[in-house]
Amino acid sequence: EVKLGFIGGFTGPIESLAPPILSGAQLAVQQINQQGGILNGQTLTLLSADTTCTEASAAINAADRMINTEKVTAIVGALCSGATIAAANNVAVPAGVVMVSPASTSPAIAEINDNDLVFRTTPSDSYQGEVLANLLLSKGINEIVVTFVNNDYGQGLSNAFTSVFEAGGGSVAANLAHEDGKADYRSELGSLASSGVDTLLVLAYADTSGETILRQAYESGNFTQYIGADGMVGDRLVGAVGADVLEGMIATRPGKPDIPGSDIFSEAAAAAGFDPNSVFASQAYDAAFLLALAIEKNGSADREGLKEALRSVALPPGEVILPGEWEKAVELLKAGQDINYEGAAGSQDFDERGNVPGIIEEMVVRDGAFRTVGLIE
Amino acid sequence: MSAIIEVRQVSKAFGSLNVINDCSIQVEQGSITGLIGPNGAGKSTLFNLIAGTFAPDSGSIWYQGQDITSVPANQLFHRGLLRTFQIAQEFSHMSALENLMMVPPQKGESLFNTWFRPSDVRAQEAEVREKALEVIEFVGLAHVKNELAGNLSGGQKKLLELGRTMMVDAKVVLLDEIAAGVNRTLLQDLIRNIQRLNTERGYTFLVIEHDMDMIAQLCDPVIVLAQGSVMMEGTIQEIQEDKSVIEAYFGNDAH
Amino acid sequence: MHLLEAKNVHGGYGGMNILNGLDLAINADEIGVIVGPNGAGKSTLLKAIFGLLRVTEGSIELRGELITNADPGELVLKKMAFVPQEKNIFPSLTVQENLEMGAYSRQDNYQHILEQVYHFFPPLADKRSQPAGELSGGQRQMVAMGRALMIEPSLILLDEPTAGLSPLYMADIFERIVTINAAGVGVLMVEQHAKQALKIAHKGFVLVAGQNRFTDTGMNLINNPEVAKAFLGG
Amino acid sequence: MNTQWLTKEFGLCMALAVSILLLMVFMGSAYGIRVLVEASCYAIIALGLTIQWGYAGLFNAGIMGFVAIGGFSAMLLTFPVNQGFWSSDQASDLGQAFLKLLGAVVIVWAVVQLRRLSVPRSIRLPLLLITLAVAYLWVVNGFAPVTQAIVSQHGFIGGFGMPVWVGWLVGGILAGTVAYFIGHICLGLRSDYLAIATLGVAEIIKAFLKNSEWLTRGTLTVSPLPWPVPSAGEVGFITARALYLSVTAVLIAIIFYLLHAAYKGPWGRMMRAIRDNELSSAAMGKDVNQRRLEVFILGCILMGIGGAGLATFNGIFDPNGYLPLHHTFLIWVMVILGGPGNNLGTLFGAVFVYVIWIMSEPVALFILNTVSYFGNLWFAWEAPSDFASRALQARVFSIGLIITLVLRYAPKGLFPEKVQQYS
Amino acid sequence: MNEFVFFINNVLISGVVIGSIYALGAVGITLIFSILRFAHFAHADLMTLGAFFAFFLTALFPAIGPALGLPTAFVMLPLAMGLTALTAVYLDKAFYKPLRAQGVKPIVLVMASLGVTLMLQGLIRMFMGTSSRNLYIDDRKGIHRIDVPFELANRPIVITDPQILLILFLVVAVIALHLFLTRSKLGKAMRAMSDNPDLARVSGINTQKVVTVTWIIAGSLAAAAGTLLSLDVSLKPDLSFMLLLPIFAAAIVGGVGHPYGALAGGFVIGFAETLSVFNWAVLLRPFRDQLWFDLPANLAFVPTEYKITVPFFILLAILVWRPTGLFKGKVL
Ligand SMILES: Nc1ncnc2c1ncn2[C@@H]1O[C@H](COP(=O)(O)OP(=O)(O)OP(=O)(O)O)[C@@H](O)[C@H]1O
Ligand SMILES: Nc1ncnc2c1ncn2[C@@H]1O[C@H](COP(=O)(O)OP(=O)(O)OP(=O)(O)O)[C@@H](O)[C@H]1O
Ligand SMILES: [Mg+2]
Ligand SMILES: [Mg+2]
Repeated sequence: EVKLGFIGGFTGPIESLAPPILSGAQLAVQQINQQGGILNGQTLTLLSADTTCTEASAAINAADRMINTEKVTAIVGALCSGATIAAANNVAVPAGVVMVSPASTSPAIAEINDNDLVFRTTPSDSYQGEVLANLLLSKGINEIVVTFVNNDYGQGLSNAFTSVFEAGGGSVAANLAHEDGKADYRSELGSLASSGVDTLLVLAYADTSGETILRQAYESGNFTQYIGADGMVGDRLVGAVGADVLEGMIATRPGKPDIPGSDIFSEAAAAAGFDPNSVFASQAYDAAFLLALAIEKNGSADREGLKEALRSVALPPGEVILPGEWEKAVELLKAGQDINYEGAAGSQDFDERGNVPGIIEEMVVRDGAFRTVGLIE
Repeated sequence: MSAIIEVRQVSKAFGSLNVINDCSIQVEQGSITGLIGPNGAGKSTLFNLIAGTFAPDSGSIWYQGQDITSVPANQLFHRGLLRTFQIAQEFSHMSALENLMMVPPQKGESLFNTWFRPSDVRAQEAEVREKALEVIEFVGLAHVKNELAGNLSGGQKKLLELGRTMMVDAKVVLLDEIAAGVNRTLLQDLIRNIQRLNTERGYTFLVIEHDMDMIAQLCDPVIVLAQGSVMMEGTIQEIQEDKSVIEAYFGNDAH
Repeated sequence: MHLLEAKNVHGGYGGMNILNGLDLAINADEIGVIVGPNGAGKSTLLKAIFGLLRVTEGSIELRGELITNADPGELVLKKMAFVPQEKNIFPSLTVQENLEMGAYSRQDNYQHILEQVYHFFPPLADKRSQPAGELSGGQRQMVAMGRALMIEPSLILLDEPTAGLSPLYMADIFERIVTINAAGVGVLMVEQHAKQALKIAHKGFVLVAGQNRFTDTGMNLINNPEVAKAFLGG
Repeated sequence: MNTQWLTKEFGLCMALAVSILLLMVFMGSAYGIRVLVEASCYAIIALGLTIQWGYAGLFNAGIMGFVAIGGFSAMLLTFPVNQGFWSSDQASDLGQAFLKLLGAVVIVWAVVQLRRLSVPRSIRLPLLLITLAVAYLWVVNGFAPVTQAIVSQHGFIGGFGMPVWVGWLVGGILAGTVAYFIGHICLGLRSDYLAIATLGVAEIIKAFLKNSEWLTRGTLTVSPLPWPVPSAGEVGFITARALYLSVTAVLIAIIFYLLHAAYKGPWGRMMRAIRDNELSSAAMGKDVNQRRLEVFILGCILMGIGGAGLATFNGIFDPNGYLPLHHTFLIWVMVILGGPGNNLGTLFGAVFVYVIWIMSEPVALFILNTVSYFGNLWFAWEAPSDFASRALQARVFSIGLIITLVLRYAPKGLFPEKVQQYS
Repeated sequence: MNEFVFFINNVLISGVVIGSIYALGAVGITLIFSILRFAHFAHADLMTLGAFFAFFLTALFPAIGPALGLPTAFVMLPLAMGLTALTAVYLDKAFYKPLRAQGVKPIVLVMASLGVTLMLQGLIRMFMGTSSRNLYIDDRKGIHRIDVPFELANRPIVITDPQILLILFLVVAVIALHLFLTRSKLGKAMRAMSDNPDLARVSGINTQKVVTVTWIIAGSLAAAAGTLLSLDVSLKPDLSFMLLLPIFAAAIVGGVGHPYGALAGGFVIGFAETLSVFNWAVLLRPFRDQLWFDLPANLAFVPTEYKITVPFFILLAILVWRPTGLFKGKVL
C-alpha cells in the first residue's frame, strides 16, 4: 500500500470549497487503482486531514500526523497558503516530504526555504493579480475600490493587483481589508462607497464574506460593476445573490487551458459525480496524479528521490501523458522512458521554485452562471 | 479620656433617601460604647462609613486624631480598626479555622517571602495557627473547625465573625449585632471576654445591639440613633427612662 | 391528632447526619419553641420538615398525613409557611414584589393581607418599591415574615424571626404570634431570645446535637435550672 | 478519606499515562511526543488560568491575547535579524516615529498631571480629550508612512536574533506588563463583566498583531522560528521533540513547585479569601485590588511564557491562529475539568483535554470511515461525496459530548479543590 | 444632500439594523443570564438552529409567503420559534438540569453550554453541510429604495423587508418581555427564582415551570433573531457564532438582566461600529472649498480592519464608567 496525504481546510473559511478539491484528488487515486495500481499492483490510498485554513498549528498538526503517523510518501496540499507555509516549514521540509499544493496561490509560497520540496499546480497570485489588473485596464476600467479578506490569500492578491493596476494608470480609490465570516459588511461597504467609485473588486471567498458583501453591495445601491477573483467563482454564488444582480460580473481564476487534458478531466469528473468546474479540483487531480507518477518513477514508496522524480515526470522531455493515462505511463516508465505529464489544469511544468506557469480564465456572469470568455496566458 | 473615634457632621444618602443626617458622635478611648436605635436608623450604615466601606457625602471622620474620611477599609484594619458584619460575611469555601487564620497580616502574604524565605513564613504560620486554634476554642467552634464556613449554622457564622476580630491586636472593634442568633449562654462568655479585652488590653468597642440585657451589662455610654442622627446619649438607665426613646425604640410595654 | 408530628427524624447534608432521631409534636392551637446551642440542628430540622433537605429515616406528619420529603410547593398549598434563618428575602425584587411572591400560590385576591402586613410593619409600607436587598437587617427580617404571612398559613415555621429586630418589634412580634396562634394557626419557631419565646410557648423543645434533650411546657423549661443555666443564659 | 482521594487521583493519572502510551503506539512516537509538547505548553497557560480563576476567582476570558503576546515576543526576539531593514533609512524613520509616540505620551501625561495644579475638572477634561485626539492623529500620521514603506520594501522589520530563552522571558514580561495596564482598568469589574472586558482586550491585542504588518508580517505569518534545542532537520523528529519536551517539563516543574508553595501558604489563603468574599477581605486588611492585580499579572506572565513556548515549538507566528473563542475555552475546559484551584488537576486537565482535542479528529474520521465501509458492504450504501469533510465535523460534536459528559459526572472537576485540614 | 442620504444609509439604517440584531440576541442572553445565572454560550447556536427550522419550513411551504405578501420564512417564524423553544427545553433537561441539581458553580454551566455549542455546531454541520443558504426560496427580498424629496438628492434611502420586520419585531419583543417580567406573576417569579432559588421553592413557586418558561422565551427569541438575521443576510451554520461576542458585549454593556438594557447595549454597539468606520470626509466634501485644509480621502476614526475592536473599546469605556452596565445590571 502506498499512501498519499491530503491536507486541506475542511473546516473554516474555505470549508465549502474543500470537498470538490478533495474529490479531484480522489478521482486521480481511483483511476490509478482501477488501472492496476501503483508500484506493481499496490493500492494507492489517499488520507485526509483538516488544516482549518486559519490556524497554523492545526495545519502543522495535520501534516505531522500524515508524515509521522501515517508515514505517507508525499502530500497533496495544503489548500490555504498559510497552511501550506506552516506545514512545509515545520514538518514537511524537516522530514524531506514533497508537498504539492493545488490551491495555495500566495506569492509567499515561492519564498519558502524549502529544499525544493514544495510545489504547486496552480499559478501564483502575483500572476492572477497582474492579469486581472491588465484585464480591467484593457476594458477601460480605471477607477476601482477593492476589499480583500484579511488573510494571506486576500492580502497577496490585493498587493499584486494594486501594484500592477496603479502602474498601468488605474487608480485604486480605496483598498480595505475585511474580516472573514462576519454577518454584516455594511460599514465596510460604506467606507468603500464613500469614495464615490462604483466598481467593486472583491477578493474573498464566495462562501464566507464574498456572498454577503455582494448581496449587501447590491442592496446599498452604491455599486454597479462587480469583479472577483478565483475565490469568488462558483455558480452557487450567482444563485445566492441573484442572477440579475450579478449579470455582467467579471472574474478571473486559474484556468483550465484549452488543452486535451481539460476535457478528459471534465468527463471523468462528471462521471464521478462532482462539478469539474469547481475551483482547484483539476489542480488537485494533477497534484495527486503527478505525485503518483513520481512515486512510480522513483520505484518505491520512499521519500528520497521523489522531488527529482517529480520534476522528471512533470517536465519535458518525454512522452506526453494525459490525465487518466496511468497504464500507459506505467508501461513507459517500466520501459525506462521519460514521460511528461500534461495535466487537467495546465502543462504543470514546474520552474525552479516549484511554480507552474499560469493560465488565467476570464469569466463573466451571463444568464445566471459564470461563463468562460477567454484564456489569458 | 479622649475620643478615639469622632464622627463630625456626617451625612450619607442612597439615592434620594437620607440615611445619615448630619450625625456627630464621639467614642471615648477605652470605652465600650453602645449604639442602639430602631431598625433602619442607619446604625450599620454608620459602621460602614467609619470602617471605610462607604464614603460619606459630607462631613468627616476622625480616628486617633487623624482624618480617615477617605481611607479605605483595608488600611484602617492595619491601623487597628476592626469590624464585624451584621449579615455574616464568612469565607464560605474555606474552613472555619482558615477563616480565622487569614486575618493576621503575615510575611507569607508576599510571594517573595513565600519563595525565598520559606522558613520565616512557616514559623509565623505556625504561630498564627496556634492563635487560631485558641480563638476557635473560645468561640465554641472547635468541633467544626475543618468544616467549610459556608456550611456553618447561622449562629456559628456570627461567632466566626466575632472570632476574626480576636485574631489580631486591635485598638477599636466595631461589633454589629453579634448577639443576634447566638445562644444566650454562650453569649455570656462572649460578653465577659469583651470586657476582659477592654480592661486588660484597652480595646475600645462600639457595639450595635438590640439585646438590652447585653447593652446593660456591657455598655457605657449608650448612643441612640434615630433616622440617621443622634437622638440622645447617656447611660443605659437614662436612656431606658427617656420618653422619646421609649416611644421610638423600646415600645411602651417593654421592660 | 397533632397538627405537626415528627417522629424519630434522621437527616443531614451529604453524608453527615445532623438530626439523630428527633421527636416533636404540636397541636393546632399551640406555639412550639425550639431552643438550643448554635449548630444543634434547629434550622436543619425546620428545613427537613419543609422538604428542603432529605429525611433519611423517620416520618413527619401534617394532620396525620405523611409529608416526609414532600415538595415545598405542595406544603405551601397545604397552607404551611416557612421563614428561613438566612437568605430569606429576594434581594433584587422590591418589597412589594417580595410579598407578592409570598402569595404566589394564591389564586384569589390577597390585597387585604398585603395591607395588613404593611400595617403591621409600617417601615415596609414606606419602602414598598425599594429593592429588598437595600434594606437594613431588621427591615429584611420584616419582609421575610411578611412574605410568609401572605398565604395566611395554618402552620408557620419561623427560624429566629426576631434576630436583629429592635425591642419594639420583638415584643410586637411575640404578641402577634400569640394573636395569630389564638386564631388557630400553629406556630413552630426557633428562637435565641429563648426566655421571651418560651414565655409564650405551649411546648418547648431543647435541641442538642440533633436530639431533644428536654421537651416540656415553655414555663417549665424556663424554671428548670439546668436548662436555664446551660441554654438560656442563666 | 485521604487515601480514597489518593487512589482516585492515582488511578486517573495512570489512566492518562496508559492513554498516552496508546497514543504513542498508534500514532507513532514522533507524533505522540509532539502532542505532549503542545499539551505541556497548554499546561503552562492553564496553570496561569488556574491561579487567576482557581485561586482568585478572576474570570479571564482574554487568555488568547496574552498567549499571542508571548508568541509575538518569541517571534520578534528570536527571528533572524532583517539586515535589509536595519541598514535602510526606514530604521531611523521608525525611530523618529517612536520618539513622536514617546512625546505624545509625555504630553498626555502632563495634561493628566494638571490635576495637581488644581486646574478645574471642567477645563481639564476637554483639554485632555483634545490633547488625546491631536496626539493620536500625530502619532498615527507619524507611523503610517514609515510602516507602509517598511512593508512594501522589506516585508517587516524582522527579528532581533536573540537566544530563544530571552524570547520566552520577554514574552512573559511583556504579557505581564500588558496585564498590569489592563488590570488597572478592568479589575474593578465583577465576574462576567470582567470576562467580557478581557475578551475584548484579547480581540484588540489580536487585531493589533494582525494588522501591524510592519511588526509581525500580519497574516503572512513568520516562520520558521528558531528552537532552543536542535531542530528536527538536524537530529530527527523524535530526538528534537524529546529535547524540547524536556525543556518544557523542567519549566513546568519549576512553576508547579513555586505555585504549590504559594498556594499552600498564607498567600494562597489570602487569595482564596479574596475570591470568596471581597467585602470581608477588605475589612480584614487585605488590599483587594492590589492583590487581584498581582495574581492577574502572575497568571498572564505564565500565559505569555506558555504562548511563547507554543509559538516556538510550532515554529510559526500566526496572529490568525489565536482564535479567541475556541482556544480560550479549550484552556478553560482544561482548568474546569481538571479541578480549578488544584495545580495537579490543572496539569492533568491540560494533557487530558489536549489529547482528546487532538485525537478527536482521527477518531471521528475512523468511526465514520468504518460506518461508510460497513454501510457499503452490508447495505450497498453510498457515502455522500463530501463525506470525509463532514466526518471532520463529527470531531466538533464529539468534543462537545465529552465535555458535557465529564462535567455531568464530575462537576467539581476530576481533581476537586481540597479544603485544608488541620488536626 | 446625497452625502446626507449616504450618511443615513450607512450610519443610521446600518446602525439600527445591526444594533437590532445584536439586541435581539442579547435579550435572550440577558434573560438566561439573570434567571438561570450563567452565560449561555450555546445561545448563538440556538439562533442558527432556529433559522434552520425556518429554512426547512420555508422549503416545505415555499408558496405561503408570496400569497400573504410577507417573506415565507417570516410567516413560518412562529413555528420555528416553537420548535426551537422545544429544543431548548430538552437541551436544558439533558445537560443543564442535572448540573443545577448538583448545585454547581455557574462556571461549570458555562462550560457545559460550551460543550452544547460544539455539539450543536457539529450536528448542524454534519447534517446540513457547511455552505450558506438563502431563506428566500420562492420569493425575493423586497428592497425599498425611497427617493428623498429634495432636488439635490439622487441617491435613494435603502431599506429591505427583513430589516423593517426585524426592527418591528425587536420593539414588540422587548416591550412585551419587559412587561412580562415586571408585571406578570410568572415574570416576577422568574426574577425571584434568579435571586434566591431556595426561597422561591419555599414560597411555593414551581421552579421547574419557571425554568421551562425561561427556555421557551429564550429559545423562541433566539429563533427569531436567527431567522430575521438570516433573512437579511444569509443562513450559514456558523453565522451566529460570529455574532456571539458582540451579543454578549451588548448584554453586558446594557447591564445584565434588563431587556431594555440589552436593547440599549445592542444599539450602542451597533452604532459604535458604524460610526467608527464611517468616512466623515463624505459629509465634509460639499464644503470642500470653504475648508482651510485639504480634505483627505478617508477621514474615519478607525480603519475598517480595526473595526472589530470598536465594540470592545466602547465596552471597556462603558464598564469603566459604569461597572455594571448602562442599566445597573446584576452581578452574579
Ligand atoms: N445600599 C443601600 N441602598 C439604599 N438604601 C439603603 C442601602 N443600605 C441601607 N439603606 C437604607 O438605609 C437605612 C438604614 O440602614 P441600616 O442598615 O444602616 O440600618 P440599621 O440601623 O443598621 O438597622 P437594623 O437595626 O435593622 O440593622 C434603611 O432604611 C435602609 O433601607
Ligand atoms: N449546608 C450544610 N452542609 C453541611 N453541614 C451543614 C450545612 N448547614 C448546616 N450544617 C451543619 O449542621 C449543623 C446544624 O446546623 P443548623 O443550621 O441546623 O444549626 P442551628 O441549630 O440552626 O444553629 P443556629 O442557632 O446557629 O442557627 C451545624 O454544625 C452545621 O455546621
Ligand atoms: Mg444594621
Ligand atoms: Mg439556625
